[in-house]
Amino acid sequence: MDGIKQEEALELQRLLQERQSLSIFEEATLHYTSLCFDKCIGRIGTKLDSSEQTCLSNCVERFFDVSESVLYHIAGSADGPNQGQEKGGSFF
Amino acid sequence: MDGIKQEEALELQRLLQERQSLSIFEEATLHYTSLCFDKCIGRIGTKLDSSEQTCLSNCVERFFDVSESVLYHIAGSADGPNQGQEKGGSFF
Amino acid sequence: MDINALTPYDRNRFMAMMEEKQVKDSLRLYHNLVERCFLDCANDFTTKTLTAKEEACVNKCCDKFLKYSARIGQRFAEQNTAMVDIQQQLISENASQ
Amino acid sequence: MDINALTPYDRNRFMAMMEEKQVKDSLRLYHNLVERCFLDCANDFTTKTLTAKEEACVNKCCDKFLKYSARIGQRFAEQNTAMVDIQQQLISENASQ
Amino acid sequence: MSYFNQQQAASNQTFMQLEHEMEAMTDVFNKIISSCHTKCIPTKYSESDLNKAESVCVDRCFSKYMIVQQQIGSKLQELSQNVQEMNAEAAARASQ
Amino acid sequence: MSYFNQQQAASNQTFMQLEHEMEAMTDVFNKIISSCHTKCIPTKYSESDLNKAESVCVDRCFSKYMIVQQQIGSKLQELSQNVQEMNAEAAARASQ
Repeated sequence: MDGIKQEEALELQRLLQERQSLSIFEEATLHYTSLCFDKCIGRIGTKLDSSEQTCLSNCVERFFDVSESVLYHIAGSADGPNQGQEKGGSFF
Repeated sequence: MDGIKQEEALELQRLLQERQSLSIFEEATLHYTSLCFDKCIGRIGTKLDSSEQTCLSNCVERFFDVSESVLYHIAGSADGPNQGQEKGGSFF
Repeated sequence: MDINALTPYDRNRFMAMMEEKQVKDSLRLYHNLVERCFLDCANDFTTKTLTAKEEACVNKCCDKFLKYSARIGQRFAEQNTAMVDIQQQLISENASQ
Repeated sequence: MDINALTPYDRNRFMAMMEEKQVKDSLRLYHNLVERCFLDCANDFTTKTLTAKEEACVNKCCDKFLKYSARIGQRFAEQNTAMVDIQQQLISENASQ
Repeated sequence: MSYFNQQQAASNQTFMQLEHEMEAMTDVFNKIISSCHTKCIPTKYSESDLNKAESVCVDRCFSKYMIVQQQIGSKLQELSQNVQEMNAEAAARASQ
Repeated sequence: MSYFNQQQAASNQTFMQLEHEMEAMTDVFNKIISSCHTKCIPTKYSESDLNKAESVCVDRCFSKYMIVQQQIGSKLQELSQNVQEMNAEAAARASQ
């Protein structure tokens, strides 16, 4: 590519990386916001009461706890519920 | 592209078109199946009873009726609820 | 973000992006409306067309959703004044050309 | 669809596609499980970790979903014997090489 | 590039059909998983296994979904044929 | 190609930031539309307009969503900083 100097190329790379990681953080914020909002807030009252606040401040970490728990559980039963699935096979 | 004769190119084009239209039909079948299944069938009983059957046979056409109704309604109120949206503008 | 940094070329790109966005948003709105009002209003299924009651429901469903959507849009614009200002500036500059 | 029409090159493509599919399916299963079991089981939010009751719920939720999913898979395979036969044939031919 | 000789073309076509079929089947599978879970599996999770009622429900739900899929497919085909017939009639009238 | 001169590079960067921002805002907007409709708009549709209770609900729902978004963003940042600190400590220990 004509006209692109070394420093410009490095700058571009840095910007792309920055944009990528911002994007992942934004994706996560978007996803957990809607998840925790739907989970923690029932009836829309005047303000966020203390139980809603508690729920919200613990929501993300409890989600990670569940993720970890599920992963551990699936990994443990890798031979069980996947009967019929041979290497490369599917059989749904 | 070397080696592609006229007839092969036409055959390829025909196949692509075929695959495209099959795909649209399949997409529609997939979408309306899940929509009508969720809509028409509540409790899972022994077999599909007559009210469920009636619902299913009319489901797709009622969906088209609603689509038409909504379209007509939106087109009619094009000046109303989009206040603030100028040409090319958004303001959400 | 300095808007004045935008070249005329990129200003046009922005306007084109906004128009494309409006088209996409309208399509999405339409599909959401149809699915929602179908699920909420179509309950009879014994007749060859929608009943008068169902038609009325669909109309109210549409109106309500559009007004609801517009209200959220207003609150959203109030929250995001920076972006709204940018949009307004670029649109008026485009119009005066 | 004549499976014997597949060249060795395309057989490999098929195997690669199946493996990729399995990876995607596993990821999707994982994400579905986490979201579902979170929504259904995590209700306390007053403690710093999941309570014992919630942990037990998550375990049962996982087991149940996996067994449910396997059952649907069985019924599905019974319905789609043609595709299952194709998969089995290609896999065993691949294994015997 | 001699890619498009007869044998390779036939092989490629078969591959693409398989790929397409697999994709379509995956979509249907996932829709069924979603719909039948709502209708058959209660969310209180008292035990790890599917009990008898749940198993029966799942099997029935699956069959019904397949029946519905076939009916919807037929209905869509019928409706699109009607549209084609109407278009053909309109074209015939227009050319008179 | 002299595309990457200073002015055009700055302009392009601004454009991409705007595009990114618009996309993010659209995503948030659509999530709010979905969540707040469930919580505020009953499905029996007795009238065309939003009544007072629904309007109040919608406004409150919107503010709450914004508050939740901010809290979640802070929490994720805090958690990722913790991970970074742990990694730095582990690296420091490993290099001793």
